[in-house]
Amino acid sequence: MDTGHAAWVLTSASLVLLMTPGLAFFYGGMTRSKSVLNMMMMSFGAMGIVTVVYILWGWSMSYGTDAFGDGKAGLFGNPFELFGLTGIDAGAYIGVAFQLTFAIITAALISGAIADRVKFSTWMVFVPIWVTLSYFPLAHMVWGGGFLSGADGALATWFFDDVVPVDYAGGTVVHINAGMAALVLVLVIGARRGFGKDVMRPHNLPFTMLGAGLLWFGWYGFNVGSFVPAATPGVAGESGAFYENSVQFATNFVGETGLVWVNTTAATAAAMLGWLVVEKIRDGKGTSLGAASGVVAGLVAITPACGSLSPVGSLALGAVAGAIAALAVGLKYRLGYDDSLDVVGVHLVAGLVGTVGIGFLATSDGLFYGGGVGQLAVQVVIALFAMLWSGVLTLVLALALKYTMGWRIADEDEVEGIDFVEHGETAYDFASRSGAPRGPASPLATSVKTEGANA
Amino acid sequence: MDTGHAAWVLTSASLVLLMTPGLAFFYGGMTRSKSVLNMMMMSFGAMGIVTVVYILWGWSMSYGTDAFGDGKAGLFGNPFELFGLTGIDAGAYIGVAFQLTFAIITAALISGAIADRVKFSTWMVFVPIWVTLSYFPLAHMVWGGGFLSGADGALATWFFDDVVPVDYAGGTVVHINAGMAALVLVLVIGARRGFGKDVMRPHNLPFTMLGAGLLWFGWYGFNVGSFVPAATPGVAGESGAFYENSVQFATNFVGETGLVWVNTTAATAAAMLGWLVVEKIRDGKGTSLGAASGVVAGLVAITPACGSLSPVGSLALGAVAGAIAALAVGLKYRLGYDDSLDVVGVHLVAGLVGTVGIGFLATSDGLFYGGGVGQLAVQVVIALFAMLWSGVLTLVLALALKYTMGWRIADEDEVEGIDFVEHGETAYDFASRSGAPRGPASPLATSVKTEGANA
Amino acid sequence: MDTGHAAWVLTSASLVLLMTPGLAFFYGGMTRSKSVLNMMMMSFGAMGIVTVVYILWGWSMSYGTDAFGDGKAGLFGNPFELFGLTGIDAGAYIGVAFQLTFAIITAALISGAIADRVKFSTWMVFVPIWVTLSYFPLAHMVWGGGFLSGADGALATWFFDDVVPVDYAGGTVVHINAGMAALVLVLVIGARRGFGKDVMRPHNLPFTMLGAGLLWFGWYGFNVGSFVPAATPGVAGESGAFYENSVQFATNFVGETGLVWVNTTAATAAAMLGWLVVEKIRDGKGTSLGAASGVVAGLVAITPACGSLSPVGSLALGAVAGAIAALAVGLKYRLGYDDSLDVVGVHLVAGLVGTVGIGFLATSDGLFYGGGVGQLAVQVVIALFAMLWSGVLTLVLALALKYTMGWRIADEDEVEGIDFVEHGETAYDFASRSGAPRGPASPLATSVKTEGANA
Amino acid sequence: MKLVTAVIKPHKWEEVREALETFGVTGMTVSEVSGYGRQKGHTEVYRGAEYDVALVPKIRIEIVVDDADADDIVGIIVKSAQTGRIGDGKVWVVPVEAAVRVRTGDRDEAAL
Amino acid sequence: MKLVTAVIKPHKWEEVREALETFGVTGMTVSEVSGYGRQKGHTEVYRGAEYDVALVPKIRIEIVVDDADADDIVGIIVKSAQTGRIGDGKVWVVPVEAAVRVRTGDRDEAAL
Amino acid sequence: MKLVTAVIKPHKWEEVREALETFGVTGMTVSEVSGYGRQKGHTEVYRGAEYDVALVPKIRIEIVVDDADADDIVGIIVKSAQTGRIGDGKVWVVPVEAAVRVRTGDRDEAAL
Ligand SMILES: Nc1ncnc2c1ncn2[C@@H]1O[C@H](COP(=O)(O)OP(=O)(O)O)[C@@H](O)[C@H]1O
Ligand SMILES: Nc1ncnc2c1ncn2[C@@H]1O[C@H](COP(=O)(O)OP(=O)(O)O)[C@@H](O)[C@H]1O
Ligand SMILES: Nc1ncnc2c1ncn2[C@@H]1O[C@H](COP(=O)(O)OP(=O)(O)O)[C@@H](O)[C@H]1O
Repeated sequence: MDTGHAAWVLTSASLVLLMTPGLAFFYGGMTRSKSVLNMMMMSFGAMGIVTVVYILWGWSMSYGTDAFGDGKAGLFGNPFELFGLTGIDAGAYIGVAFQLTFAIITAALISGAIADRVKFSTWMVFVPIWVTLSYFPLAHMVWGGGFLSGADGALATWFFDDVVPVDYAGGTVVHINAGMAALVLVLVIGARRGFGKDVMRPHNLPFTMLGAGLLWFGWYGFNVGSFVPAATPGVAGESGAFYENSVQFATNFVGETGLVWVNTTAATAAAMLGWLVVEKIRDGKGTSLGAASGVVAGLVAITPACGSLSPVGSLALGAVAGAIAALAVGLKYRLGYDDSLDVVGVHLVAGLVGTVGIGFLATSDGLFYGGGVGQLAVQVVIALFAMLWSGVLTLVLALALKYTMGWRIADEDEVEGIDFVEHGETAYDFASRSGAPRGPASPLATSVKTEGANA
Repeated sequence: MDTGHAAWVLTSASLVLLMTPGLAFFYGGMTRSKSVLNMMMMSFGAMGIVTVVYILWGWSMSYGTDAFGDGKAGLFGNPFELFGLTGIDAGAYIGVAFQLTFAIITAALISGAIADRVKFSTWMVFVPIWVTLSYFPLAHMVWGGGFLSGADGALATWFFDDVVPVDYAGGTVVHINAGMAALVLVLVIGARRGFGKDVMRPHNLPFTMLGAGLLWFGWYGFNVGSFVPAATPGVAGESGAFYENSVQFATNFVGETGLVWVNTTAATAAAMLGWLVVEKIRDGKGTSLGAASGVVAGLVAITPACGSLSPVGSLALGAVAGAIAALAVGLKYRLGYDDSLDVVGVHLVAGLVGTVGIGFLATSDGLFYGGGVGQLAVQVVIALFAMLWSGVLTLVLALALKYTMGWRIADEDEVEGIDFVEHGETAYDFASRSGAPRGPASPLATSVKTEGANA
Repeated sequence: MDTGHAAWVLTSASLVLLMTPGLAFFYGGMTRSKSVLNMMMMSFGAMGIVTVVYILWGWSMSYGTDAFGDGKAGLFGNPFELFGLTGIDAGAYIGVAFQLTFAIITAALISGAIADRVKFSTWMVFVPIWVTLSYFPLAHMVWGGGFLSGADGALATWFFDDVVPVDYAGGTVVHINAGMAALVLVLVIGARRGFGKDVMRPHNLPFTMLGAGLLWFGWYGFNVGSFVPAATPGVAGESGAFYENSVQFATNFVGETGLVWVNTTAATAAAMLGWLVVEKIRDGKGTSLGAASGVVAGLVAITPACGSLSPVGSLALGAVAGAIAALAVGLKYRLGYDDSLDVVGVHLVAGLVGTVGIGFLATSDGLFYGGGVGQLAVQVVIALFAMLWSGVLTLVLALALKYTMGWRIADEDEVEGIDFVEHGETAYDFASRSGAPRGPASPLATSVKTEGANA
Repeated sequence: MKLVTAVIKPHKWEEVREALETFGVTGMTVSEVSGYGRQKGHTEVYRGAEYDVALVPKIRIEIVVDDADADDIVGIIVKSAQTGRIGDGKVWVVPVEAAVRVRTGDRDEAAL
Repeated sequence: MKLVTAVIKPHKWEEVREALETFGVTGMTVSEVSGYGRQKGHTEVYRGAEYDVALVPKIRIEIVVDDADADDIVGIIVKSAQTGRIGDGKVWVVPVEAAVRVRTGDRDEAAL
Repeated sequence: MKLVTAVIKPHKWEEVREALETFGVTGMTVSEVSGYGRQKGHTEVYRGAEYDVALVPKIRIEIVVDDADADDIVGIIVKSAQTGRIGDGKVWVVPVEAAVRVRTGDRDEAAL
């Protein structure tokens, strides 16, 4: 692997890792102040537990040889082959680094849909099983030369043997997957107490803006870091193969990464504006929550498409994704399901827009660029398959947990606030009020006991 | 382009992109709590709209061939030549990525001067026109081989044909430009209701510290990312030309980027201390707002100079810039103009200190290093020209908008708070007060209606 | 130096620089709202003053030739040799960049132990002297080919001439050093007024989570950036030597950095879970403060070990470090010393776990991997020596300052709040309360005077 | 006139407001307060240190009313704020000698 | 003595304070409260969901005064707090049986 | 019954609470308020602009008590809240005509 490329992958892995704390703020700012810590803990918890399982069997299931069959175009890799990363090529560690961050954030994305009401313990059991059942297999199918890749025998080849499905950085594996899982969990777990009646407005919108900013920043690692030297299928560095730092490689690297960076930015900017325009027309005002949401919708939509579009095409895709997502988030009130922080409305919807949009806007063979319907059809097929896979497995798992550990905290605890009930904490203590600067320790809490510490 | 260099430019572009959300927090923390969202939206809005125009005609105006004349040392490039980035060399995308982030933050910098009182719609119209009239031309003149570059026929050559004006990363193009525009807008738009009478103190200083931290971090991309292989004039990668990864290139790259990184840090640290010392002497206490402001003043001052000074010279430049800016921000009360968050006092003043300081401190030909007055004179000339250009064009645009859309929101709306009036939101809802942890949804907001969603 | 490697070092230096603002939030969120600005200023102040002294004599003392003796395996470098970085090889600047960020954060780490009660002026005097007496020498001894390195004549060689002490990224130099200094300061300075009686709970836990997230992100620069081409001892790029971008170098670079990245993540995740499990068992609930603390404990523990362990070994080390630190932080109440934000419990304890843990878990010669006790013994020896060095010098300095400038602010000022007393500021002004959105400027502060500005 | 002051549980605020509106109360002044009483606050744990929170959040309502309405209004509040669990709060009545509407200067009954 | 309680618009606080100071009121206790009355709160929109904010922020001032001064003080507050627009607030007066200055233990008039 | 209202320094809250508890006061309502009086607020400086903060934070305690206990309770508060320095605060007593416990509907003495 070229050292310049390696430096960028190391940077990218770190950027994607930062996205999950960023998500914790994007989501945390939208909850009520009594739930913000729990919301953030769902993200941090995912960082902890997914890392462990990814190292143990996640990499193996994603990029190991197929568990069954002739080892080609399968559903998932053999979890035991590279268990604990033992015996992998040293050159592959950098691929593990990059890929495990994707698994973390995909799981964390789901949490926004079930804010304020879920037992932390159940979440911490759900996450490792879910990534094992739904994420690792889809990663294998799409990026590990599996069933949704371009390998022969793969789904796409059943229809058009010459069309390769495109998912540059995770429209199906990450966003459709997480969005679908979110939808299923909402239906299984049910709405927050008081949903549609009580006011549940964001308690700290600057935090949501901060989260949006960190997500945007980290997303460059997500998309641009997904560059794969044409020479190898699969993920960058996976094979640890080495590329001569030839003029040729450098030119490909510079050209493709530059384009992906610009496209990612173009779609994000356009989606932000798209969302704000819809709000301006519908509600009379463009909101900061709308801008932050539009940013994320744009990033989601461009994720699968960032390598296939032109900058102007990316502007178009983003604008459409932002506008559609802005309309989609309203639906939950009509349909009466409590996708608390709009994971479905943003990630599933924009993920579909992006994945399918490639069929229209791909400069190589998109419908609008004189390509046939082949690419479009293939994109629709993999999107549907991803929804099906994620939906079914999440449903099974969600029901299993519902009837064993149970998902919901008690109603009165939900009113009291999940932060205290599940974590024994309160997010804020602004000792004395605004404008009264000589803040004493808040007089409203008393008598510290430290037996706890001695236990 | 060398892949190591490319990896750093990709990182740098992402870092500079992060600076604008960082700025949103630096500024947002300084506003009153009823204005923080609007302040942040001015930054996020710039990220949206500038990205779109930059892709459409910004790059073409900045780095295309001159619109008029013999195509040498002109005022701006032909906006239609590379409209929509069509037909640019693939190797140039990475340059587009890096440069568009500069255009975004330059526009966003202005917003701090007119906090709390401007119609969001007017701002969103001002920004794209302003970058077109003032930013793209100055970028072309300084970095695009235009009128303020070292090209023959350029302004500098009228005086000293052997002296090349120096603006490593944007002292003139970014800071003097934004600072001057801020000054003009303040004069045209007028002061906040209650300026100089009501208390308008920062509502969230930790946010301002966060912003300063993110700006400092991102600024490494801004300055160190501006490295240009000696071989080519213009911006890194602009031409997409490829550099052999020779010992020679590597040595230049490592040596120059290392020095620029150290100089940037040296000036920033010294400016922070310089500002704190002034406060300690004048007010008896060094403040956190002063530290954050000093950080930015130092970063601004070193921006044009980071490639020309020694680390010790950078310490000197920073200390001076921090101290002068600390004194400058007080002037607005004397002069009675409401540069709300001191954009003029920090960016224009420190931008001048840095641009002119090169004439004294440049190790190659600075006055203090035995160089003649040539460099000094040239630096003064380009600084003045940049002020003139920005001042005049901003004035025309500001007045045009004043008499068409209008800039100000209604006085009573300013009292009520621009966040609600312009965006229909409130930044915070700390449900129940500090120290009373069992926060219910705030009892002070009631009855959610969702027709809105169904519209 | 290879350009890919250089790009990564530039990124890493910037990441580590960001860690200190991250620390400001990690600590700032844990203080009471009347102390948050002072806490952050202790970090920002360190960024300012340490940068200045590092450029003047820090680099020279760390990587210059030994001040005394035969220039081998000494205690510290000659401060005047490279004073002001004059006459250093251009290729060395990038090493200065990376290393100075380590000096900054080490000093800043200490501040958490003495929160809420220390004169800012005394802190600003303590920091530059402390880094000069304790940090630069230890950096020289461990990384500068000094007394704790593998050089002949070094301490380790007195016992086992074939065993090289291991401290990949700063277990001894940074964490044991800072943790020990914190312990000494706490004993010299004494507890906060009301310690163990008044409630001193975190005022803004989301800030602490933000800090943990930024620290985790920045730590990739800290650990992975510490990669040193086998060819040279000492810090990457220090010598400015150039490495052919050979297949060999690239393979080493990709393999080692990839492993270090994965190990860092593995230990951090496991430590977070380890801490949460201890809390769950002891207190019945896993807290967000615990998760954030576990993250830091894991990062600290893996710092010296990240290059020597396997990913699975890193999971083990992290889990142990997290659990032990979780138990250690309770001790202060038993022992009755006010290590306010648990710098000792986290950095000293986890730093020891990591440094000594290498002796057990190093895949090359750890006890559990069939190696002898040699490595273990050497690790214990360097850890003890670092504690001794830091402890003694910090004690002398702390006492000197106690009887000259004095450390403590007045008791009543401590009650009133150090932010106002030392900085003349208040962190927050949430104008009107939650749920009452039409926030006017807080009515509780009045009549702005601006003479100050005219002074 | 009388000043009726009620201290209730925060999540009952909505019901109380509606009940009072129905009865015809057109105005009141509300604040967030902390209550100390039989209902105990909870315990939090930070890095192993336990903190007892002695107070619980309450909503405080002040209404200036005609003498005639005082009893009814007290009754309505008690009814609508009741959960039957400890901590439901208190209502008390204090005599008012004068009341003025700032906007108009109207006094007493006319001020309400 | 009397307890004068006033609920006013936040941005009038400064004027009221100055007017009272001029009159010679040396002390008062102030708090931020929420008002419910003819003046309606506004509506916010979050992702298309509209929320009515029923209450509006007010400042509550409490002053214990000599019987003699009560009427003047009420008058001063009404005058200085008036904007003529809905929501200007109320002032009411309650009898006080005793007052003590904590620092000295001085009682009643001497306590003010 | 009487309503005893006390405005004290925040850091004395703990002592006052304990003293009242010892005496047998089982309930009270507490709020964070701002005080204006002889004790002056401090001055802050932001980028060279000085701001006088006119008010200082105080804790406001309300206790409805039996007529009999009123004086003792006032005395206890004064004693436990006293520092002797300016700004210690005030205590005042107002007559209460009725009190009800929301949970049970118990009236007057029984409500406390
Ligand atoms: N004597 C009192 N004076 C003023 N407020 C009181 C008094 N006693 C109780 N309260 C308020 O009433 C609330 C409920 O009282 P509590 O004793 O907890 O339950 P209950 O009223 O159901 O017995 C307390 O939180 C406090 O705010
Ligand atoms: N009956 C009442 N008791 C106590 N406070 C009241 C009462 N009526 C109104 N208020 C207070 O006075 C404020 C202004 O009253 P409102 O009816 O809105 O306007 P106006 O007094 O101008 O008619 C309200 O926000 C509320 O805080
Ligand atoms: N006339 C008053 N009515 C109501 N509260 C008052 C009055 N005078 C003072 N206070 C309250 O008492 C507090 C202390 O009063 P102050 O004059 O500062 O000190 P002292 O009571 O020791 O003379 C003030 O901050 C204010 O909250």
